[in-house]
Amino acid sequence: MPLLPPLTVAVPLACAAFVAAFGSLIPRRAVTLTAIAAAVATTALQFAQLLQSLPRDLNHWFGGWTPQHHFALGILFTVDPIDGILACVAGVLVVASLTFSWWGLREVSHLYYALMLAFLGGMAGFAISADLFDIFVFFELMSVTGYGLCSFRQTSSSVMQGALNFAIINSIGAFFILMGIALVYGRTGALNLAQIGAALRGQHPDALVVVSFVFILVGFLTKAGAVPFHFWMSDAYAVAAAPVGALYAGIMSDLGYHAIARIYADGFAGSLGAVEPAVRDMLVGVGVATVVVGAVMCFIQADLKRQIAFLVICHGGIFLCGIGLLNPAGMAGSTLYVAADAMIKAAVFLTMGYIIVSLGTSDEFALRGRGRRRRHALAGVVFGLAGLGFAVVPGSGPWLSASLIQQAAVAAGFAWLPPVLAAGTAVTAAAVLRSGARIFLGWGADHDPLISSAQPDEPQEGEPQEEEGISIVSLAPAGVLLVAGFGMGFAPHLAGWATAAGRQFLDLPGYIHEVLGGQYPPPLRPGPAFHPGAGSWAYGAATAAGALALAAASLRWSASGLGQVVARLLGPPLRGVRAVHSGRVGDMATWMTVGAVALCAAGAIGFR
Amino acid sequence: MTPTATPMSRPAGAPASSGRAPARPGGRRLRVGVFAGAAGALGGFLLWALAGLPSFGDYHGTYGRLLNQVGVAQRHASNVVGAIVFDYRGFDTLGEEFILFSSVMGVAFILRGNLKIKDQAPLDPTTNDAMRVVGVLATPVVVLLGLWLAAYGYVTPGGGFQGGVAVAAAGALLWVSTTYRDYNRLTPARLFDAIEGFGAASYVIVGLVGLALDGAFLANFLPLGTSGSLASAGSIGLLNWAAALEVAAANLLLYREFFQEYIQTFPGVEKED
Amino acid sequence: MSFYPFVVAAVLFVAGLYGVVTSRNYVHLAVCLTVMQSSTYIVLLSIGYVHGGTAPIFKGPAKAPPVDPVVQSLTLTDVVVSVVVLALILALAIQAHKRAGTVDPDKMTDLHG
Amino acid sequence: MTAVQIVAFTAVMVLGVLVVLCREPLRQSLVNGVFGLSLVILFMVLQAPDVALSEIVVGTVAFPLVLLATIARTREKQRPE
Repeated sequence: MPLLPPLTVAVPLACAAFVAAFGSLIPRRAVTLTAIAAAVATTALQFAQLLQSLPRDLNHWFGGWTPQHHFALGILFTVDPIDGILACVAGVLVVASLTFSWWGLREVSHLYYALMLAFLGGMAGFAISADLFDIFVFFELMSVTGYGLCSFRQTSSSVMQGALNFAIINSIGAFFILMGIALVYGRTGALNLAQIGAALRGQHPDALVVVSFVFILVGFLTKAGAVPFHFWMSDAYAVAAAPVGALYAGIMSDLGYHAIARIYADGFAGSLGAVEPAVRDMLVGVGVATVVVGAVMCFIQADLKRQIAFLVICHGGIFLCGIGLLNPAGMAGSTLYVAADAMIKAAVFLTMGYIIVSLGTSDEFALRGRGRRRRHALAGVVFGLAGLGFAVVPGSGPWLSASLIQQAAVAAGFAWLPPVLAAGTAVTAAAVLRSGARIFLGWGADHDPLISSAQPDEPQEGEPQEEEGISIVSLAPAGVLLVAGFGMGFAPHLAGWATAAGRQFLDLPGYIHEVLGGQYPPPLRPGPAFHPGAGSWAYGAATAAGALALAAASLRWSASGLGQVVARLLGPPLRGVRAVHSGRVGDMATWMTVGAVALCAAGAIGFR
Repeated sequence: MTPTATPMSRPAGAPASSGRAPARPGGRRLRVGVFAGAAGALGGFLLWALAGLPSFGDYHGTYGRLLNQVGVAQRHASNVVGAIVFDYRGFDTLGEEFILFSSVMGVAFILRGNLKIKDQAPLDPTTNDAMRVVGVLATPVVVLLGLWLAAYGYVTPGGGFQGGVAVAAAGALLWVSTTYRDYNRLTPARLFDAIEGFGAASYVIVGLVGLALDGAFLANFLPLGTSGSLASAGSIGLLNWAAALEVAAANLLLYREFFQEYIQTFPGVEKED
Repeated sequence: MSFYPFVVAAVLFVAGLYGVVTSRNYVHLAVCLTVMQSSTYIVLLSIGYVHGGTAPIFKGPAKAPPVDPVVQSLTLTDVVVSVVVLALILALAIQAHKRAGTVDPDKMTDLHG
Repeated sequence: MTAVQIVAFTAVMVLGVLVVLCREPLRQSLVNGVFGLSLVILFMVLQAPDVALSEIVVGTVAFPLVLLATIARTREKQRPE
């Protein structure tokens, strides 16, 4: 049996226990180094595991309980290249965040490091678990560490409000998942995904199958921040400290989408595979709604962290569309997009941490022109390049993966989808480019009627405020992440591998044979290297041009007469969208209920 | 504390300074109305799905039936639930231990302040000597009860979790019945941090030993013994005690944090901010 | 009548959610979450129950069919999760009270839009 | 279903709804204690002694301690400032 999968969880968790036990007795620097070393070791194990999983899946049965009489008695970890990539991303981001913390969080308790390592362990297990209840356990581990990490440096009531909303809404999501698991267990008498898939195979999707799938979907969509389950997210991200926010934005949310893909492909597809077009419509529908709401809300935020929070929501919608297309290219594109985008999102979040510590606020208007000093030039470069990366500029990692999704959409008969996704991408990128230009170049006005400003007297929550400032070296992790995110665009073979892996990921009968019968498919061979065609170049160029044009227009229009007209036209609907995001937990829970009912109804009509 | 001013001075409930979100007077009623409609539909869908389950009492799921058949023979643990918790699905329990562990870290992270309560003199609300005597005498009984619950987890109902919480309860009982002033001395946070970390880590280490010796994480590596006795069930015993240790320390630390908050409501105690 | 346990679970699920939506106090809200969670215990254990069954503890000769042990192990984890969630939300509520002077979710309006 | 089971399920349903409807935290924590007890009885009736034990220790120790401390702490009036 492969040894690496359990180690990628055991190492960070054991180190978290060690840090918690002895962290108060040893110097803080030593604690930080221990944590970084543990995260680096975990990441190395994850890369080794990814390489090992390329030819064929790694299956580790805990306790040695391999299936008896074709029945799974124990818990299974399955690593295929798709999961492997996501696990690696989690590891890399934790290393980057902890490295940033060396400079950025000098006064933090050792508990922070214990929680970060437990968070890593949670994400590592969540990405590769193949047992429905075990996925829930790691979901909870990830969430519980997240609630704790969200709320340190409690300087104001809004931090507590954001953390409370996060904890409450995610807990409700967890109960939905649990109810779905109970329903499925009652029907199939199994918890292993392949076993569930085998038991559901050929069953007509009845009320139980549909509702249990939707309940599980609701829980993971809540974690992932899909509309209308996303309301908690901007609050939690707005109050999280930069290194923690980098992890939330970079990978935690997107792991929720991955869990949906896995639970559908390895389990529910047994029954719902018969109505695949309806499932596709549902997932893509939620994805498109998420892209639209996320893009609009992103553009009208002046607070950098809230901007990125809605950017994460919008891009999450794109990933959901890629997964929801249910074909290999969509799966591959979505996974690579998550990886490349994660690097860039985390880079931006860490750079924001640097800006906030240096300049004391994260409000775009308050910061106007204050980044023009020479020592902030590097931060400006990172910010600008990240904006171009978000705009899928040709040659970048996001561009390659967006091209795959574009191809997948056309193949699935969703030719209208790529323009929608491109528009969402362009709007979010424009927001980042606009605020970057305002902060580091001093362009544009210091107010804009369309864009909501953070309260001027509000101090920066959740951020360390160190009087001696912060070393420029702290930007190094962000720079490395940015290079990695862009570099993924120069590996066309990666796309070929990922597409082949995506095909295997979606092959339920093959997976059932492999898990319950021990018969592995022939070793995975990479598909042909993916060379983006003229369409992809046009897609990337158009999106990037659109983003730059929109950013420029946004910086200019508040001064012009045309801007007044635009503001008057768009003002009322935007105020409406904004008012819906009331930040009240009762409203959020109501939206969740409405969303769950809508999905149940859609499933009841579409899947039967 | 950060050098910047915090907005605590804002009166409770006052709208945010920019006034961007004026309180909608009808907002709450609208919310409840929308929720009532949606919740009715949600309950309907849920009942519709639940109707697809085998009717109450007629369940024959494979997983549970199989484990009931083979559990005792394979694991020599007469309590099959114990065998599932610590072996067949022992990895879930590892996750569960770390959920508890992380929540204690999280609560401490949120609440742990710099205030030294022991330097102050909170008044003890328990002034009745008889009550104190009863409390002190009951403590060892509760500890024994907890240890007994933990020890026989794989033979009879109970186990590391239940026993651990009971042992922690004894600690809380001791604080309440003696004196709040001494709680710091009775449960030094550092010692209990170490015990908690040790318990959590030893669960992982038992798993790693299984990986090293038998090639599977959490694989059994001890002789199985006779089922129904304490010397049975192999490594389940070790995992059980690791869990008990972790749970007891974690709960004590949890109570300790909340006690500290409670003490601040006493007269004569300076509050931390 | 054999559907009754599931009705109880559905009622508690929706009732807990109702409590969360209408709550005026984070402490009350946290307890409502545990009520909502207890509906999952009830579904799990009701699924695994067998008419006339005994607990899955095998000492001496078996008399009656045992009930499903797996759901019991899942419920055990579930119970631990409920403690953890309650403790974390209450800790956050205490801090919220210190910072904002209120524990009413509808009165904390710093974050919106 | 036996009569005992019906009574146990009904008690859990009624008490659970009461917990939600009880808006005053201190009174709610008392009702919640009774609700926990009804769950313990239900678990015994459903032949789940392990879960019942878990619910006993949680319902009699962990929940009340944490809840009462929080209620005491959040009841205080707002600090004058």
